[in-house]
Amino acid sequence: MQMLYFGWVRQRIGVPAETVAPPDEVTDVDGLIDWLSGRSDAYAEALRNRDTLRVAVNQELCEFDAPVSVGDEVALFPPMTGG
Amino acid sequence: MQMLYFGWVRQRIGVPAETVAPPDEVTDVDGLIDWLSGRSDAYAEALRNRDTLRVAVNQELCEFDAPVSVGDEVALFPPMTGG
Amino acid sequence: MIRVQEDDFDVGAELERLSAEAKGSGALSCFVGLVRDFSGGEAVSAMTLEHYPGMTERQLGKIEAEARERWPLDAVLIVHRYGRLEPGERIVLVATASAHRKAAIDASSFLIDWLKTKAPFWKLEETPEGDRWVDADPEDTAAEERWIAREGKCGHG
Amino acid sequence: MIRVQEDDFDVGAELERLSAEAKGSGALSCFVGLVRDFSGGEAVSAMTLEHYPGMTERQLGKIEAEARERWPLDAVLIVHRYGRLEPGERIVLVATASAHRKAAIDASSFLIDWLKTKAPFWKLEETPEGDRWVDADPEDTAAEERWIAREGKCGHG
Repeated sequence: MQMLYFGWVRQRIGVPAETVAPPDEVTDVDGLIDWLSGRSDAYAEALRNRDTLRVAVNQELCEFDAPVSVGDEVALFPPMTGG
Repeated sequence: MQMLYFGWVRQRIGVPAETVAPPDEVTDVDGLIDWLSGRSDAYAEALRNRDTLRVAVNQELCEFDAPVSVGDEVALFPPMTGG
Repeated sequence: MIRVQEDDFDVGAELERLSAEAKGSGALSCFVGLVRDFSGGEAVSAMTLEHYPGMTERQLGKIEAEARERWPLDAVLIVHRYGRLEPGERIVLVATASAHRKAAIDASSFLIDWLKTKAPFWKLEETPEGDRWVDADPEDTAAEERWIAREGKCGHG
Repeated sequence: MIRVQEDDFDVGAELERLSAEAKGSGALSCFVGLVRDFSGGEAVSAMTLEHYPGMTERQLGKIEAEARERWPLDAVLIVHRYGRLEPGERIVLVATASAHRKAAIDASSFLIDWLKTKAPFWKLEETPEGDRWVDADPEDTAAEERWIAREGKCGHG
């Protein structure tokens, strides 16, 4: 699974992108975030507050209950500030 | 008194500007239009319908009851179509 | 700033000047009106704009002042052409600069609406059926009235 | 048309192309967003825009499509920059062409509002107090919600 991070999420996690292989129990974004948060304090800190997190799966915005699977591109980032 | 005409008012009257000397009884725009309308069929035709006429006295838009006097610049024209 | 001229204008250069004048503004909004090649179902080959020199400048100045009173603008520009113009040619430019994007956009929308009914221009169109004067559009008067109703209520928008 | 680029753009040339593409349109509306030298009470010496390549183009394409569905537009342009920009530099251009001035103006207002909350960009400001991320503005979300509420009701406006 290809992870991408932007904005302060990227900054706190420390890398802009990485390939991860979550266990089979991880089937949605919520589960993915929980699993990532267990990896280190940096992840836990970056992903703690879901109110300020946004998610895209395969470049489409989605909710935390969206399914994820091997081969997906999942991006986590703060609310967008375009324009 | 300096008269100016624009748009189809100018076209119907046939001149863009003229100096006129109305009699003393003419004290407002209404009276002025009545007096001008008596000069010829072209004036009468051009000034017949006050709903489609607009007036400026000394380059300020005003109503038909606005006073006019010697030395004023009075313009008669159709509704404006700027922009 | 207002300008009434027969010559064309360069939109990019005008906006460049506007943003130089309004250093620190985050938002520029602009509107350009062009001669259409069709109007009321008929082909238009040219349009001649007649105006009232002197009064035009006064009216544009008042329209600018009204916009500055209603919104926090760092710069305002109105350029209006007169004379004979062909389809595709620029007629008018309004542009505003503000720290706030909504103020800039609302103000330029206001400016073009008010020009329609308050700037002493008259338009003669050349069509295959002959020349004809463009009538005032009741929708323009309705737009003007909406702005009058909003007066004092718009604040920094 | 949409473009995402690091380089600056020439507003005059972009509008020229837009009006050439939209022959016969009577109205061009445009908005330019610039880097401000002040934000939240602090001097800003530069801003770096980070974006999500791929998704950005998709989102801008959807925003353009939504505008075209809501208004009768002859042409639409969105140009958005990324990278490090200094105060006064252009960040974004939206421009629309239509036969109707209200459609052109409302659509460009819509485009810039929707970019604020739907385009995957993040802004890092450099200030004397250090770098800081620009937070999403609740007013931008409110503006987005107003457009959602208007959906289907705006017609030719």
